[in-house]
Amino acid sequence: MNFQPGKDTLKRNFKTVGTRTPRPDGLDKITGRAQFGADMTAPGMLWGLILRSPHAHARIRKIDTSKAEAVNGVHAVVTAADFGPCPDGVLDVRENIMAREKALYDGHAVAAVAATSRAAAKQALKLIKVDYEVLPHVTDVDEAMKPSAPVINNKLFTKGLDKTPRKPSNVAERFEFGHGDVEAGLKQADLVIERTFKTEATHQGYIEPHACLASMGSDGKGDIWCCTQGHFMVRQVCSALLGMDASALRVTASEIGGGFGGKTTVFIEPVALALSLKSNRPVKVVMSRSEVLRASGPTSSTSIDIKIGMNKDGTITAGDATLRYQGGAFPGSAVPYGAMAAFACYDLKAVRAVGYDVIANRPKQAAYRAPGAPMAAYAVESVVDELCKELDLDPLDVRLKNASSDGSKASYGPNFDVIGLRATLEAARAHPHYKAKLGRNQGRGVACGFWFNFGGETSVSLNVSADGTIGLSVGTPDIGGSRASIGNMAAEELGVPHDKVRCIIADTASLGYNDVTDGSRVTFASGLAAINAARDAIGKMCERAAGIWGIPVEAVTWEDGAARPSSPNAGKHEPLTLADIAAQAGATGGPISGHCEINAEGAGVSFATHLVDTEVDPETGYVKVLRYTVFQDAGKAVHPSYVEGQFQGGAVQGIGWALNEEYIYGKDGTLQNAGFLDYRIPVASDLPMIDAVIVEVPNPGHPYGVRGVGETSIVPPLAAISNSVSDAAGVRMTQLPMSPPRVLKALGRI
Amino acid sequence: MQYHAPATVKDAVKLLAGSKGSTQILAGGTDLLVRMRSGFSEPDTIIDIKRISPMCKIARDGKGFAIGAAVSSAEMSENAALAKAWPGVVESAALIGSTQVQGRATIAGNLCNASPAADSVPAMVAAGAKAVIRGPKGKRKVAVEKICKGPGQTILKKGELIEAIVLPAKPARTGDAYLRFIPRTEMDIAVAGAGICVTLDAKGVCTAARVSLGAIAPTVLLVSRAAKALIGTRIDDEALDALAAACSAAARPIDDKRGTKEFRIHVAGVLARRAAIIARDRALGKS
Amino acid sequence: MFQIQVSTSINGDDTEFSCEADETLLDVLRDRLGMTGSKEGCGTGDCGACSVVVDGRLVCSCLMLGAEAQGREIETIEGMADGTELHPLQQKFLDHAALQCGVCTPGFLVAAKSLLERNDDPTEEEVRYWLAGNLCRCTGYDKIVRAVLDTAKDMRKPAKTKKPAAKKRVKA
Amino acid sequence: MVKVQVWGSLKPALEGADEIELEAASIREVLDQLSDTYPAMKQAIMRGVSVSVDGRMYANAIMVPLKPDSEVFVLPKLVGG
Repeated sequence: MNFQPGKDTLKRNFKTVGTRTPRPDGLDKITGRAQFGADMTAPGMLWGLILRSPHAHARIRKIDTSKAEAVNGVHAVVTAADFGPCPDGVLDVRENIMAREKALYDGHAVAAVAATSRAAAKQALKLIKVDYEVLPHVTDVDEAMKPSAPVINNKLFTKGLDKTPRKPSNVAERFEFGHGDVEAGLKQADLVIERTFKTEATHQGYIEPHACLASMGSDGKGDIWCCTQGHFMVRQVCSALLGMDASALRVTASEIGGGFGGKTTVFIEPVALALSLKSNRPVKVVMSRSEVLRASGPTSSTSIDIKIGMNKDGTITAGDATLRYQGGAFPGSAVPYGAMAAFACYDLKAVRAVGYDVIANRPKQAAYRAPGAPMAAYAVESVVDELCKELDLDPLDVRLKNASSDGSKASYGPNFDVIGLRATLEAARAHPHYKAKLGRNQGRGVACGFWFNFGGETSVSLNVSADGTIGLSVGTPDIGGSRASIGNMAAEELGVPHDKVRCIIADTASLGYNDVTDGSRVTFASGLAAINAARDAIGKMCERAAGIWGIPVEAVTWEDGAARPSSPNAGKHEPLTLADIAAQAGATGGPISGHCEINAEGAGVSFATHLVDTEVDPETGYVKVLRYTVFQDAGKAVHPSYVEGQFQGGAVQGIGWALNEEYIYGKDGTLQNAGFLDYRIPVASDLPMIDAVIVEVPNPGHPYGVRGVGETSIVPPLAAISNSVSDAAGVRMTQLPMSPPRVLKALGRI
Repeated sequence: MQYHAPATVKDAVKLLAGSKGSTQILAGGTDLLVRMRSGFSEPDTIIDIKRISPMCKIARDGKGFAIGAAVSSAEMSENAALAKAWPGVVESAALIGSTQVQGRATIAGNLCNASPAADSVPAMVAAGAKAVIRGPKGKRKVAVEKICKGPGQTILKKGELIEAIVLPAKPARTGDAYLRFIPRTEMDIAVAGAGICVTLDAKGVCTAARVSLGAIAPTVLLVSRAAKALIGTRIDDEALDALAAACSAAARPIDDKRGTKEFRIHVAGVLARRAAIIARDRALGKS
Repeated sequence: MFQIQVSTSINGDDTEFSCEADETLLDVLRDRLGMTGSKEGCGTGDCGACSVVVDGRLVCSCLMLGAEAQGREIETIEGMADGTELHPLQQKFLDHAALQCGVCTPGFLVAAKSLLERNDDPTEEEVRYWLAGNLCRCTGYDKIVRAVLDTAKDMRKPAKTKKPAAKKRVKA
Repeated sequence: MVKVQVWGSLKPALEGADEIELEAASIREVLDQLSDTYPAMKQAIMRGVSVSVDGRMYANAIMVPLKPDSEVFVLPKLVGG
């Protein structure tokens, strides 16, 4: 019964899908009843606190915890010594959650305590004596790549080169993508522009700090309650780190106060579990905002060279990019995705993108909404914009001329399926925003963006209750309203009103494995699985109806929420509604439920075009965002309000990245702005309304045509705003954030 | 830690003078609680002055105003007479933090916190405000610009607290204004700030001026050279250029996470110029 | 350490608690009284997720000591709905999809209610500036601002049945 | 024959070939043959790869059936936010 991409036809007429229904978790969230990570308590609970390195790079000679252990109320102290051998796949996680031989960045955890009160835990932290040997550090990506840079990991030899080097360095790996003869392509061009760009690291900035409550019994069974984008991932990683059976650990995902990729890994959960194991008491650990910024995962900071050739008619002849991403103290920056996404919007004969994954004394980067892509798009779209300006060409026309389209070869290799880039460009060109007049010191910017979108491992269970209502259990934490959209897809398929379906996030013991909520996959993959589960249940209900009527199941169809004879030949039978069948479920064969366990495939890539107007104050360098319009392909907007919400939220995160957000490190390698005061995310008064235009080019890989929408929206804004500011200021901006001092400097005023 | 909430200024002074270890006055608490949380400040005693009723009031002081040390910036904004007389001071207080912070934050606390970037301080200095200090030896009035010695340091002696900020009666044809620069529209600490107060004669010529700059030196500065650029002029473009130049020349800022030295120097002049126009127009009754 | 005994009123209920001198009102609400609707996003007054109203004044409960609550009247998100009847703002937040993750939502609702009690006809700019101390990372604020403006419009409709300004009973 | 390409930095692992052709009925068969024939590919595949088949991406699926003329592209393992 599962949907077969390419074989089954796509549904285009909907009753519930496409409507703006109230969300199932709404009431709890507007009344304060919703329980987030830090809101859970347990009897006998202890408070856990983590001691963090004040140094960017230091050898840990010795940790003396004896005085901390002696504090009244302290029940456990753990260090790296409490985390034993573990599988290779989680080695870096183990090093990151608790420093072993070296502290690798300011904020790196070195010890943790659990005590009966926060005050006692705080007192104990102060009494832990760590003997550090401070080492030279490096935080800038270009500096880290220099041969003279301090080597952070002497076992790191650059991969991806023709020959593995003999000397260790901070360059973990080289990646290359592309096709065609780039040099020849550049030679053909009427104009070639080459520029270097830099972007600073930004943080996902979710408002809810990481929080968890772990409880481990002496029988080896444990429970974790935490805010995460993937509780199955938490189970896997924590059980591996503590040498437990995976099924002995049950993880329940709390309501999650934002993630944006930052909660796709673990930081405090294994520590809380280790503290609980040692103290034999439940332990709650909640990060402070400063800990979130210093020690969870921000993005990479980057340094990027772009060279693009264009003919006078706007044809791009070749594109070449070298991307250097610093991903913190461990390998694994998002540079391959940046390199793959850099030119994805263009159908090019010759293209090359080379990426370097670089380590530095900063927190290990984590995914942030389309990881790696915004910075690459920023650099490429800036040069395309400059070429358009130099050749006096319209930036939307040029993009339409070169746009990737159905079947064209993507810059990262494969050929595209059905895609919606052109549709977004055409929508932008037809929109009144594009023709609106600009005033003095004002400018307009255009940019496009792309993200892959994922499917992945997904498990859904749909239970038909005796009263004809539906319990729908999914395993992908809801970070933006996905319970509403998934529930609505199940309701659509079953033909019942949306409010008869209650969608919940089940714990790891109650449902099969699910990949994390990432890659814009949830509405696509959990939605697909929910549709399949509904079809599974429908099949069973049709069997029951066939039994009741005494006809073959092939002669029964499901329509409008009821089983019906498929043709007059099947006999005259009154339709049996879902509620009718559910009421008789016990007597006709037992409970009815539908399941789907899949590795969801067929996620459709997503493109967007953003238009933005800004005004630059030439005396202060202050940039005001005047007007912003997002055009993005959603395939099919299941819940338009939350699709718009994703567009708007991504655009505004991009505005923050472009204008004011940055990790500022001092000369000593410590983070200078570890708080919301100086890590400046946009506030309400900084912004205009964000117009969201939903474009729908159905994804052939989903029964309703759904594409993921969460991530693409953050890809174009960096470039769109930079192009707009460059237009307003009359000077090309090449560094993010475009903070007022940088703008003023670019204007030559200081 | 001990918490006291005395009912009279006398009791507060007594507690303050008699306390052992470190003691902090709690007015709005919007700085103190942040410092306590980060571990920067670990007081042994906290004296909450919000139960002292005279300190929670804005009183007319002759033709001027006495703003109790526990009066929040929101209460200042809601006082029509004060807002009419000293709009620059009231607006500067209304720039401190968020609506939530303004519901608690006080200008006396802003002053005692002794940050060079305190928003209300340049405005108070420009307006010629004085701090009423109470201590074991009685009362003294000190000009606001003399209170801070350096970042985090004031001239207050053991046992002393600020009871109120006194704003003088506003002379005729006088206007004040305060502008600051922040990278966002709200919620930031000033990268640079300028408070200006000017008095004009009947012909619109400036007869008196006070110019104060924030966040460009270890303490808020009163820049007499910048004031001189305005006095005797109609605060025209030429005078404004001279004012901006004098302000930039007086600035001796540092590079930090909030802005560069060169940026602060430049923007101090820009802000002074813009604030002077508002102050002039207010003095002329234009706004 | 001696704990301080505090008598206060929370959402109209007389409430007594004891706390340490350095405990914030937010810690007391969440950890001692089990009222976890107010959230800690920063602990430094920069995000507004802990917004409550004290004697009619909107404040961050992370920037106020629990001890300071003595004799005050405190309103939190838990008291915003009247039984099962939602405050109009709560309903509009649902209608406009003005929340995604929802962790900032209690703070926004408390802050927006405080605005509408002072100004029943705010401009978009006034809404944005009043709410500048409430950070939201999911929505880009668009739908939140629309929900507040739409609530104000609806609340003005019934023949000026304007709510009285919040009660002020400062007991100093 | 199924056409197989790999991302740029893995090209040396194919020992100079821009594109190779294989008889394979599933992604698993492609990956197995690549691992067996090219030692450098084996390492990359062990670390995790994503595979595109006729323009559709598969992050962690090996049982996907291939058509005789399918185009397969091997890419680094993808993560999202």
